[in-house]
Amino acid sequence: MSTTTTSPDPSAYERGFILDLYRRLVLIREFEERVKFLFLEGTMPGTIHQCQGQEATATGVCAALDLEDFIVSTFRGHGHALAKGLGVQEMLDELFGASTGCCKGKGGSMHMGNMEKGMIPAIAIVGGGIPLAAGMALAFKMKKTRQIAVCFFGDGAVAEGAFHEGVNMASIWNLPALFVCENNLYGASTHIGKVMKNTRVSDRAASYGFRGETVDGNDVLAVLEAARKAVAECRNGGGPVLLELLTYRRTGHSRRDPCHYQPKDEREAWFMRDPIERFAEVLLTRKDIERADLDALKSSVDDELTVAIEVAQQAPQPSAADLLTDVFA
Amino acid sequence: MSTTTTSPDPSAYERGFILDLYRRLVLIREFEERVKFLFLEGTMPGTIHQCQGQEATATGVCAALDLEDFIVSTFRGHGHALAKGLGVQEMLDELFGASTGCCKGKGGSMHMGNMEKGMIPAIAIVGGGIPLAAGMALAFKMKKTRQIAVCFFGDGAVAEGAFHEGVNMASIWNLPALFVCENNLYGASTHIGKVMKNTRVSDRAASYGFRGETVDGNDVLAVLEAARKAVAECRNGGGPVLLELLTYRRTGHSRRDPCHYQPKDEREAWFMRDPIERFAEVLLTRKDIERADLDALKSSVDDELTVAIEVAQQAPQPSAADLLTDVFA
Amino acid sequence: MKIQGIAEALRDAIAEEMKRDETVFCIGEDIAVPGGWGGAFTVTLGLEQKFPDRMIDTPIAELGFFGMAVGAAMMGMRPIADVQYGDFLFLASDQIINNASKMRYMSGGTCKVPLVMRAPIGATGRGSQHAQSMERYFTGVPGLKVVAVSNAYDAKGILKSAVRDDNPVLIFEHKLLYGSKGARREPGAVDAGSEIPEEDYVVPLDTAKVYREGTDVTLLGWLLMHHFNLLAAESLAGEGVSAEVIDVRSLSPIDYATIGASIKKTGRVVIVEEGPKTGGVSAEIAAGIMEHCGEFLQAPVVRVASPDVPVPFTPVLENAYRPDVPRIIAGVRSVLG
Amino acid sequence: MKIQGIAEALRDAIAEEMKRDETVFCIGEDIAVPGGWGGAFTVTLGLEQKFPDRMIDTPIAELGFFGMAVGAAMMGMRPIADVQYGDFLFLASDQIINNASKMRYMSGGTCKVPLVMRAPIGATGRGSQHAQSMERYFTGVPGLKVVAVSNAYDAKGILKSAVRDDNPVLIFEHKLLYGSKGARREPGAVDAGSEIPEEDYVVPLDTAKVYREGTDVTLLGWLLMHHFNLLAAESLAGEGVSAEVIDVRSLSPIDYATIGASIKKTGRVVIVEEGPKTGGVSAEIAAGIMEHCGEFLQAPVVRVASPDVPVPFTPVLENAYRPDVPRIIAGVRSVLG
Ligand SMILES: Cc1ncc(C[n+]2csc(CCOP(=O)(O)OP(=O)(O)O)c2C)c(N)n1
Ligand SMILES: Cc1ncc(C[n+]2csc(CCOP(=O)(O)OP(=O)(O)O)c2C)c(N)n1
Ligand SMILES: [Mg+2]
Ligand SMILES: [Mg+2]
Repeated sequence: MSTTTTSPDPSAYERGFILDLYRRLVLIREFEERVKFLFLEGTMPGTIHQCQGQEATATGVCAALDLEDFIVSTFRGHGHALAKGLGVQEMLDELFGASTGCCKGKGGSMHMGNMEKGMIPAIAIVGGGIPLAAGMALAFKMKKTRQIAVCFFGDGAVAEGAFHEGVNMASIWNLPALFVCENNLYGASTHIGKVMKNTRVSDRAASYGFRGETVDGNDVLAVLEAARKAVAECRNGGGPVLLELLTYRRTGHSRRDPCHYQPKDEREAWFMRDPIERFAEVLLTRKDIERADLDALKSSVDDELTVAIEVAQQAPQPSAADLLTDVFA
Repeated sequence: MSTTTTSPDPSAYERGFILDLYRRLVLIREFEERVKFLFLEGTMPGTIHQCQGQEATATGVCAALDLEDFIVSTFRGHGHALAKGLGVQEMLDELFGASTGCCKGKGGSMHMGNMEKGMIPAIAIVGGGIPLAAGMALAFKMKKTRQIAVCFFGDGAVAEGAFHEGVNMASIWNLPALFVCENNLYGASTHIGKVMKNTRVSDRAASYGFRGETVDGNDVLAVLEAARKAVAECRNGGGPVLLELLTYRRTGHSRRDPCHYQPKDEREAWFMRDPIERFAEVLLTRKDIERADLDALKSSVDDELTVAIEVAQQAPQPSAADLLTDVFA
Repeated sequence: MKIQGIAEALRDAIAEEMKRDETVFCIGEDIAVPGGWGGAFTVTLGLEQKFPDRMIDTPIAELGFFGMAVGAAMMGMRPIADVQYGDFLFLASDQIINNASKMRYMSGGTCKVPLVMRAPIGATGRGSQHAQSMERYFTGVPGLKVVAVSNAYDAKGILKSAVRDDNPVLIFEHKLLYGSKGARREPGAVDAGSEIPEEDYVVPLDTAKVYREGTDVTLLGWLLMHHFNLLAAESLAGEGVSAEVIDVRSLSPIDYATIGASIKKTGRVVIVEEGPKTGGVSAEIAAGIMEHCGEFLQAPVVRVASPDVPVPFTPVLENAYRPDVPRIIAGVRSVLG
Repeated sequence: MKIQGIAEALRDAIAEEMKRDETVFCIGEDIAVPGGWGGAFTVTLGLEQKFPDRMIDTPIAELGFFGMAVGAAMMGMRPIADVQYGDFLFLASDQIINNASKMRYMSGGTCKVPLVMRAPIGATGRGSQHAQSMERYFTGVPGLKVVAVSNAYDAKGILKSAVRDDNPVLIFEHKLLYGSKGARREPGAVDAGSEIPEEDYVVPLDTAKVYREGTDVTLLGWLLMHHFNLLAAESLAGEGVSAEVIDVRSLSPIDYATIGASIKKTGRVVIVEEGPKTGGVSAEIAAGIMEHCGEFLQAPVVRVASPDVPVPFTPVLENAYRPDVPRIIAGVRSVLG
């Protein structure tokens, strides 16, 4: 197990690319903030699990993937979906239960996906996506495509048998699977220290015989580079790889959770490490990027979301007949 | 992870005790041989999973336990039962489906147990006994008894989610649980090398934060000493412990399996390491033990089995009414 | 007497049983975290302060901690294992069905498994994997008792009976009936509060209960559907149809004595179930009715249930999925012919 | 034409489908080990020589490899996942029910899961954990097709249909019907061999089949019980009772057209099931009959099943557990009144 410590040099990237990364971080943050508002306001149905504070994990990993690669997400999947290229509109429509949503309103917040964009419906069973991803990677290997399967899951999922069984088989068959553990220190309200003795999740990989690495999950460039390296290994038959991305959830576990179980000092320490603010500072060290550029991106995101929300609120709901469709192929 | 290499000095043990260990090894071997004959002959019903070649694991571990301690066994449980103190008669009666059997004929070969003797009904679901043992240990800890729970399982069980979930909880709560992996190189017909990259099972313990050790499972004294050490740790709040006992199955996985998947040279190498013959040689290095003593033990075992089988074959079968009893307490 | 919701009543029941018997303990995910929620639906909120050593927060490992609860029960403890959503019982079903429920039989009656399991079910805007009705998968499992609590009084009395029972008992609760308040309130929740006696009481694990007497038709249901049946009966009364409403409550075993007595009176039955019709608990009840009191039936038993589809997310479809008062009334009309 | 047993017929069916379609592969425990057994019941014996890259031996990890089969199916492969004993399906049930069966619906019809699963069931002298009938746990699961193969002809044709179907299909097989030979022969085995055509053929996944025509009573069963029904019908004929015998075969969905046509003729039904009566598939069939053709019933449907107990080991009790010809005949007498 190794840890990426030094952050990559921002000047090494093409301006458009790096600004696009920034916009994606902001898009995820603002998307989540709008959704939270709509939810608390009561106009958006269902329940939500959000990823404010974790935007760099999804963004950094998915920036290392091709469209043909597939990701498997969780109940906390909005950021993964946006990072993999799902549209703001199809997602908001889904959240409002509209028939124009990416899952026709049948999936909802916990099951976002779009097969065309390389994301199967997210799995809300903790750990349940890990064997799926291993199986997807098995299919890619058998079909000799160069695709890889990426599975996002949390620190809490590591205790599930599905993790153990899934990563072991990915390892013994050298499958092109990238396992991404977003370690935000908590499984729901339970601190990681209560549920495992060695809380360095990436250490687990070695016991199954493959490579694990722990990365600062709030440094989008560090995540990107670690992901690029892991993706290359997977494509060349060197998979699987386990990436542990250290991050923190700035918002409730779900719905109206006030997070009283997160110690104040811990929260504050992590708020100082906000992935977006940190990346903004990094970007501003470049001659060719001004604060104004970032502000412009922010407002373009705001405008995009404002329009999309208005459209989504008017989007058509399924008709009762749709209840019985899409059960069998 | 450490490995016990040097075998303990046989002269360090009391003669009666060490001869009793030998008799137990022989009892298990001969019990299994008789059962195999009865089964092939067609007079014994059901299916059987036997442990010829693995007698030292059950014998060595159980010799380190108290009557109050509990073991959890598997489909391959005859040796564990005999080692923990179940009687030859109650076991043979059970195998013949008699109402006088340890489970009244309702359990059979795969579910032998006797609560008075510290053995719950064996679990035939691979890995299924591991969470049970962890829970039994949790009960002992909560009740502040000094008992420990010992779980026998095979190398094949290590891939099951139940192993992962069970040992992790035993570890985070420091439970008095001794996990004994009888590594006989095969899960049914599948070689361990096909199902895990690092085949040193005891290494797994470290990733959960507790101690693991690999021991020569065909050296009964080495097993005994490793078990005594582990048991002491568990009783003193230093649990759990994972013992990997390296051994080999001299007989089929079940029923009439001819073991064609076991390479000839591998079989022969292990046959040279037969736990009973090796222990006999060790014993004969003592001044106070003669070949004749061992022969006497062997024939006393033979006589005991001969009588018990005759009794078992005449033992009463349950009546149809018994079908409906023992469902609820 | 005090009025309580199901969550509160369960909380008190657990606390009282833990106080009464030192071998009772709770095990589950997020059930006892300071600053947490007391489980997914607040049932165990604050109990960790009263019983710091007997409220055990687990990793997310349902197979493992249900198996541990079985093992602890076999060694003389009385665990109450809590799953956050019934849908996750599949992960633990090997331990529940292959181990807990068969253990006594396999042992020839020499061991027992005094285990209580609690699981919330019901479609509540969360999508397919946090919504299904799980009763069907456990009704009739030999060696397992299955109950469903529709109101606070039963919840408290049944939980106490379950804790004192020497066998595995699986209790189903409904997310819309907890009476969770404030931030935890569920949209579409129905009031299932009851007057709770001050003194200790139990409710048996094997009886159905008549909540409304009637003569024309018997309405059978449990959990949320029982409440809808009461509403349907009320409006049917307006049309001059007298419906008897029974909370089946005990799903395994099923109380055919109480159900039969009602059918003897009415001759007609509608069974209402949340969850796909095919293979539901209603199927067993319908078949059992034919066997136990088929001679009293004046019309074939009618089942009103959800269609054979997974639970959809969007509210318009979820509401169409869940049987409601109009569909229950339509079922009654059809059985009245 | 050649005569084959179920194990051989399944083996040929798998080999032919793997030859026809490169995306078909097998995954399971001990299915392809040289010198091994071709799975617990020899079905895949030797296939690893024909298809070295598409016969995948797994670790003992049912949740994991069933989940992998689901994931592979979603990416365009057509896995055939094999569990050694049906009892172990509980370990994989989360992947089967929460993932495989719901995936298409959750996705709004945008993905598919062409997955075949095979599971042997039946009480065969192995004790409680290698014996139970698992059909009841999967019948009616939305998004899942469930079939049971009672003879070699159906086994081959149904497996082929399952492989070519774009949905998850769970096939139940019976340990006493495989026709396994020599060392693998099962005590108490029943001959389920058939004449197998040389040419490719399929059997639909949604139809029951009449195997014996009759006019007085309809006997419904599947797997081993169907064979017992045929024996019972034979001896009933001796008593002048004409029994129609139907292999239900398709358990989800159930073919009420075929069943209804028979009941219209006979007016009386006995459903025979191996496994506990309460909550069995027979319950659904009985309830469904009332709904689909209740008007033709001249007597309440009779269920002949096992008692509500786990499967005992000892042969005397196991034989008492399993419905047999005398009990089937008794059931017929009772329905004839
Ligand atoms: C099998 C299962 N058990 C429990 C839950 C309830 N649950 C939903 S999210 C969650 C915590 C997950 O923690 P983690 O994996 O760290 O992901 P995070 O919430 O931190 O993103 C729990 C317990 C579930 N969805 N699935
Ligand atoms: C959950 C489960 N899967 C599969 C089986 C079938 N099975 C019985 S024994 C066995 C092999 C077990 O290997 P191992 O754990 O090494 O024990 P050993 O047979 O070597 O003693 C298998 C696959 C089972 N009993 N339970
Ligand atoms: Mg987390
Ligand atoms: Mg082994």
